[in-house]
Amino acid sequence: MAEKHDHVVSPRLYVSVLTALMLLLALTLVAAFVDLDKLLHGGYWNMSLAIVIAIFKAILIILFFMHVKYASRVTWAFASAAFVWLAILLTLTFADYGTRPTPAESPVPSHRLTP
Amino acid sequence: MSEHLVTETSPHPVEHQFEDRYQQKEASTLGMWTFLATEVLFFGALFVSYTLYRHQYPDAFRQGSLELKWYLGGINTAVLLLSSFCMAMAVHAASVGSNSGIIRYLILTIAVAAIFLGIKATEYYIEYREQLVPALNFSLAPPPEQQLGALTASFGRFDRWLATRLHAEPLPDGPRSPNEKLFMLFYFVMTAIHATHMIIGIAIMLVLIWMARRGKFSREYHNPVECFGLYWHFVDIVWVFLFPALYLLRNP
Amino acid sequence: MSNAFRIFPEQASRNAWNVDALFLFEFLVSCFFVFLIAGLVLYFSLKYRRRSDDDVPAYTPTSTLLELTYIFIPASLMVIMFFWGGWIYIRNKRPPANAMQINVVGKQWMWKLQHPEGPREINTLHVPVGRPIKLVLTSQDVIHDFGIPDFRIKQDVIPGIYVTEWFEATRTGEFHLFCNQYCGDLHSRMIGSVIVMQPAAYQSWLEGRTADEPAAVSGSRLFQSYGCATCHGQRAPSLAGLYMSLVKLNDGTTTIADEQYLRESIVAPANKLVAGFGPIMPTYQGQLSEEQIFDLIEYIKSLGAAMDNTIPGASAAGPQTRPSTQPVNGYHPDLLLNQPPAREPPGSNQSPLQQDRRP
Amino acid sequence: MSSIPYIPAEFDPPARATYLNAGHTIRSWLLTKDHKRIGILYMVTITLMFMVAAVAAAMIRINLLSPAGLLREPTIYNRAFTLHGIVMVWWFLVPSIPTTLGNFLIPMMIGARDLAFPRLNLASWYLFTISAVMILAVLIFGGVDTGWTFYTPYSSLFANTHVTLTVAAIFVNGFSSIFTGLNFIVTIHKMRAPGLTWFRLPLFCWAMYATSVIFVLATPVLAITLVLLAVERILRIGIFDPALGGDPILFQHLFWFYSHPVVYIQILPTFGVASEIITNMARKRPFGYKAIAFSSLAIMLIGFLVWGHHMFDAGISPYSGLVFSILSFAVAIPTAVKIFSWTFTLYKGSVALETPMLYMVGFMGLFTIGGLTGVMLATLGLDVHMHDTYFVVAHFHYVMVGGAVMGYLGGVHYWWPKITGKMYSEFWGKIAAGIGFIGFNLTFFPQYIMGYLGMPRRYFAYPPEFQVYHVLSTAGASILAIGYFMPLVYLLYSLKYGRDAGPNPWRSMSLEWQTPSPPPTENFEKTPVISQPPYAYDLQSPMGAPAPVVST
Ligand code: HEA
Ligand code: HEA
Ligand code: HEC
Ligand code: CUA
Ligand SMILES: [Cu+2]
Repeated sequence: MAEKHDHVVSPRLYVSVLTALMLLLALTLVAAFVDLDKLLHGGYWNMSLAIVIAIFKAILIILFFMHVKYASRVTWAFASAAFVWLAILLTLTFADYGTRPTPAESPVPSHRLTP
Repeated sequence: MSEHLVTETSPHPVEHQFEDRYQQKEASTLGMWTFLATEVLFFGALFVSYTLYRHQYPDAFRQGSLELKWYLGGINTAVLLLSSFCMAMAVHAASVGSNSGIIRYLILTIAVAAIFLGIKATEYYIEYREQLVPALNFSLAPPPEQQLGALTASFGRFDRWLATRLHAEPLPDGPRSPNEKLFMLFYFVMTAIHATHMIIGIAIMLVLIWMARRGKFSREYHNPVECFGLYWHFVDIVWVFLFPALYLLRNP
Repeated sequence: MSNAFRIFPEQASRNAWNVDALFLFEFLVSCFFVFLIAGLVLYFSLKYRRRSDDDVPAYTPTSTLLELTYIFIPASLMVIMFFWGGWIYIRNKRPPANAMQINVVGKQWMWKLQHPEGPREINTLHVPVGRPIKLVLTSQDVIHDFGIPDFRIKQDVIPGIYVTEWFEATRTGEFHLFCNQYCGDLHSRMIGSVIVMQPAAYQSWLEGRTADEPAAVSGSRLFQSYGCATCHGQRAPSLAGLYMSLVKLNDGTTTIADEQYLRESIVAPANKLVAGFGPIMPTYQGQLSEEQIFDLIEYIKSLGAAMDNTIPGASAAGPQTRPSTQPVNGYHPDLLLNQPPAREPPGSNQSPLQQDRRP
Repeated sequence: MSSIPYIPAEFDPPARATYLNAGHTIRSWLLTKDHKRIGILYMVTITLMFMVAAVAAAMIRINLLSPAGLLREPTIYNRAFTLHGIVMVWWFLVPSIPTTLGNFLIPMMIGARDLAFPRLNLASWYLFTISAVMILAVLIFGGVDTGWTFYTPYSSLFANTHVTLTVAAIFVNGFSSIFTGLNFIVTIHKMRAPGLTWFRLPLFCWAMYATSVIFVLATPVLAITLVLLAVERILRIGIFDPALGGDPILFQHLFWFYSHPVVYIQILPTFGVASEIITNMARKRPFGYKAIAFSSLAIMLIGFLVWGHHMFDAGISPYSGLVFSILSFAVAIPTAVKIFSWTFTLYKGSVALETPMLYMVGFMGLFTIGGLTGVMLATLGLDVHMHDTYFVVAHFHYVMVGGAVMGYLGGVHYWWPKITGKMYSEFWGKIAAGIGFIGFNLTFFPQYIMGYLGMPRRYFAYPPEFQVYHVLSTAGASILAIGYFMPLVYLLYSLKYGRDAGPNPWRSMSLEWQTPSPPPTENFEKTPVISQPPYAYDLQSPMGAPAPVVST
């Protein structure tokens, strides 16, 4: 089970990761000042893009700075488990808020509710 | 009982419950990851609440976001990414067994982290002057410019200048919306908890530096540096999400 | 409500029978499994009891078939329970259209109930038998819970939100009304009774309560005294025909002007601005009690309610769609044009109750 | 002849070094890093905390003898049940099995010398003790009256009791839990003896593993929720306060995201104990080892998806109500697998009805009742009627007291000889188990009836027609109190006067018994090497060797 060697990552890789992170940061800033929602005629484009970039940054940090790329399966499992659980919390909470009959749709007479 | 860390003379200090240093190392790494998993949910619950309210009060949250100095947040993101890099280098130094490298890079990390905290403190100060701190002085009417003090006022002017240069939406005049308070509350709670993590991190780094100076670490034994590195990178990741969530809500 | 010893509650509403039937079903299922497991455990431990300290039983292989059996049988029973229970639950969430509405405000530690015809009661609720009653509930302070065990209904009452609950009593008498959510020192004193009467008796009870003016009338007085009238009709949208109409909002969405929306418009007007208007309406948060807000809402309702035909989008949408995301095509033309609307004669000559009951 | 391990007591060398005689000073206990001693420290602490909460239970029961309430004021009653719930949950039942038996047994069951992080383990106990002192301070300053659920906005803006300090205590307590869970996870992953594959792990370790995952992943959410609550309370601004745009139901979501999984923290360890005791007392391999092992994980996982069943009446969307309901039903399936597996483990076994086994028989029956009523509560239409009535109170006491506490007591009896080296009196043990069983049912069964009749929870006074049931319940509690008091006496008595138990009085196959009782500080003289599946009572071992599981 125990891998009997230590993995050493070269500093060159760290420099390139840092560069990539900085570029992504720049991209985040640029994206924030372009109204994508207007450009693409839809909601949430800006927000989604910002989140996606943040996820990319996080993945870079996790894989290289935190050495998960070279780590055992157990580490992979633990690193992802936390996010899976966060997704549970998020999904089921919003499953409630997202399907609430509008602030109070409840007072609407029921003949309006049943098609 | 040979419970304690074996003294410096011993090249491979292994605590008595472990069979060998690999087991020890894997255990501490896994322990750190488990701890980070709890941290993910710790911050995660905050993000969930934040997202909910942001969804409920999009306008107020956007206005609140416009009150923040996004460029300071941006600089801070860069600073923090840099500190993460320094930390990675410190771990690298540890893995090649260089105590002096550990010390050098940890000091660098601390310095960069201090810059981050300094900028953060400046931001807090500006927000205080702008009467944005809930429970302390949040007011629906932004204070007039002459009451702001030189620093805050010049940041305000810079803001407007930048907004025109970038053709970005400036902070609207007129009263703040009541739910902006909720935004500011989240902003302060989240950034303060994040900053607390950094301060704890700096304290631990000081201990690590002290240990490195006593030559505790070697190519074979440097778990503490490595595990701390994980923690520090995690704190960085949190900020990577905080920054766009709090500072960049520019579009409806 | 009788103080006699019972082991099973009275069935005093339509819903009670539904709930009890399901309860009985699950009770029998539970009995079966409890006796099965207890029986097997006792039987095995006596039959195979250890006779000598050196006994070593032989290995018995695991039977996958048996395992599947005790997965499959409970699972299928629970599927039945799920659909049955879900049906009752959803049914409980949907008051019939012809229900009589009563507004309820919970506060530490009393219930204030308001009949549309006027009578206001504290901790006692008079209702006619055989008629669906819809309660619109809110709380002035903390979370309470309005529960009537003999009707098998219960609903948390949440500050800042209107929730509903409905029942149809099938039997006259007096029944317990409990606050079921812990709400502070006198939580256990936040109790009362529901008095179910024959319709005729109810009518005469109503008539004996002339001292209370109808909510809409109090509301109209508040409308004057709080200065609503100074804006509404001139600088602000007219409120006639607003109730249950689709309102177009500043941010481009639409919403149904239900009770919740009206309440929000009064206590937090800035949250949802009517299209074409600025945030000039002051908030009345903290200045009006929840009952006064109910009065104002009853008044606004008495100014006429929009009916189905004005909301083409809504009826087709089905229950799951949030109206605010629906295409905008049914809102009040008056509001869109931002002009004083051509009023239909205000409902002052009609009783608000009749308004409410319009098919 | 006999294939099962058996070492007569007299073979035990008398002047052996054990973890107990490794030091007699107070310091040697308070600074110990030995998982066994820390387990004992915990046992003492949680027993004291149980007594605090039990006195509160006695106050509750005495008050409810009369419809008007016998305590002077409702405020006293409200503080009593709040304290009872809070202390029972966070200072007794959540830590009960994990920190005592778990601490003691996990390293021994996996053939390790200690947990992975002994210092962290000690730190957990200190955090726990500090938090216990904090909650006792709350009690001394005048208590707290929010109910153990802290629903906002009552707890944040209305209650004028010591909510903030309580919340701080739970926060500290939470970190103690997190560290314990972390320690167990790492230990089970990394410290297993050679040959001890995952499927040779004792089922207790599987259960503790699942429990630890909950500790680690659920507790932080509670921690941050309580921080937000404290912020709201101290600063008087609303994260959950509707008057300021906040949402009180969000609090409930976050709270139950932790607090539903926490009920499985309470019951999973008992499931683990049951798997050990039942296999040993029947001298059989479990009926479906893998099914039991994986059902622990399944319960843990599904347990995270069902929290909304506490909120069916709270104003959540009916559609998410449906989702939470079906998920709650789903959790009953792995539980059913466990119950039936234990039942069929007894089939053609050699069943000894010793005290631990009596507790397990009681546990299986009572937990099944509690679980099935839980399923009733998970049924949407029924919960609307039964929510926040004594039906719920009865449900959770059946699973927590009839299930988890019985499991804890059974486990303590079963491993008592290992922990102390002494045998308690079987005679008194059986009597106490019987009294406890009778008292328990008399206390809580009437609560089901009055719950369905509509008797609300957390009522200081109540309409007189419920009095009969309350009187029965109080009578039952008095009997139950005896059932709890007796073990305290005869177990302590056995410390001094009990006969030596010998290393393996139950003639178990599992690893922790293959070393002297009480064990030496290092647990095993040599790191054992495992070459057999667990619970292989039926496997013939050469000459009935003392430790067939271990080959070196
Ligand atoms: C140890 C603690 C524990 C455990 C294990 C459980 C187990 C379960 N609980 Fe319980 N519960 C609590 C502790 C616990 N609960 C507490 C403390 C509260 C109150 C909180 C408060 O408000 O203060 C509560 C409240 C509670 C509620 C909310 C009630 C309300 O407030 O309105 C609900 C609703 O769904 C519920 C459901 C369940 C279910 C479905 C299970 C299931 O896991 C049970 C599964 C087990 C079985 C089903 C038995 C074995 C199976 C068989 C024999 C097979 C046959 C089965 C069928 C055919 C169904 N519980
Ligand atoms: C681990 C969990 C645990 C345990 C072990 C217990 C154990 C007991 N509980 Fe507890 N209980 C809870 C967890 C637990 N409870 C929780 C979470 C709540 C919800 C709180 C809330 O609503 O916020 C609750 C609430 C609760 C209520 C409901 C209060 C209300 O809603 O108004 C009642 C009422 O009977 C009760 C009774 C008991 C009894 C009789 C015992 C018995 O098992 C205890 C046995 C001990 C004794 C009886 C005391 C010791 C004996 C003496 C001091 C001698 C004298 C005794 C008498 C004369 C009676 N509990
Ligand atoms: C200062 C002027 C002013 C006063 C006083 C005022 N309002 Fe308004 N009100 C407005 C304006 C402007 C709007 C439209 C913008 C908005 O939605 O806030 C409005 C909107 C509303 C709406 C939503 C109307 C719609 O068409 O959706 C309701 C309901 C309402 N007001 C009720 C009241 C009540 C009740 C009072 C008194 C207690 C009151 N208002 C007092 C200016 C006022
Ligand atoms: Cu109101 Cu309890
Ligand atoms: Cu639950």
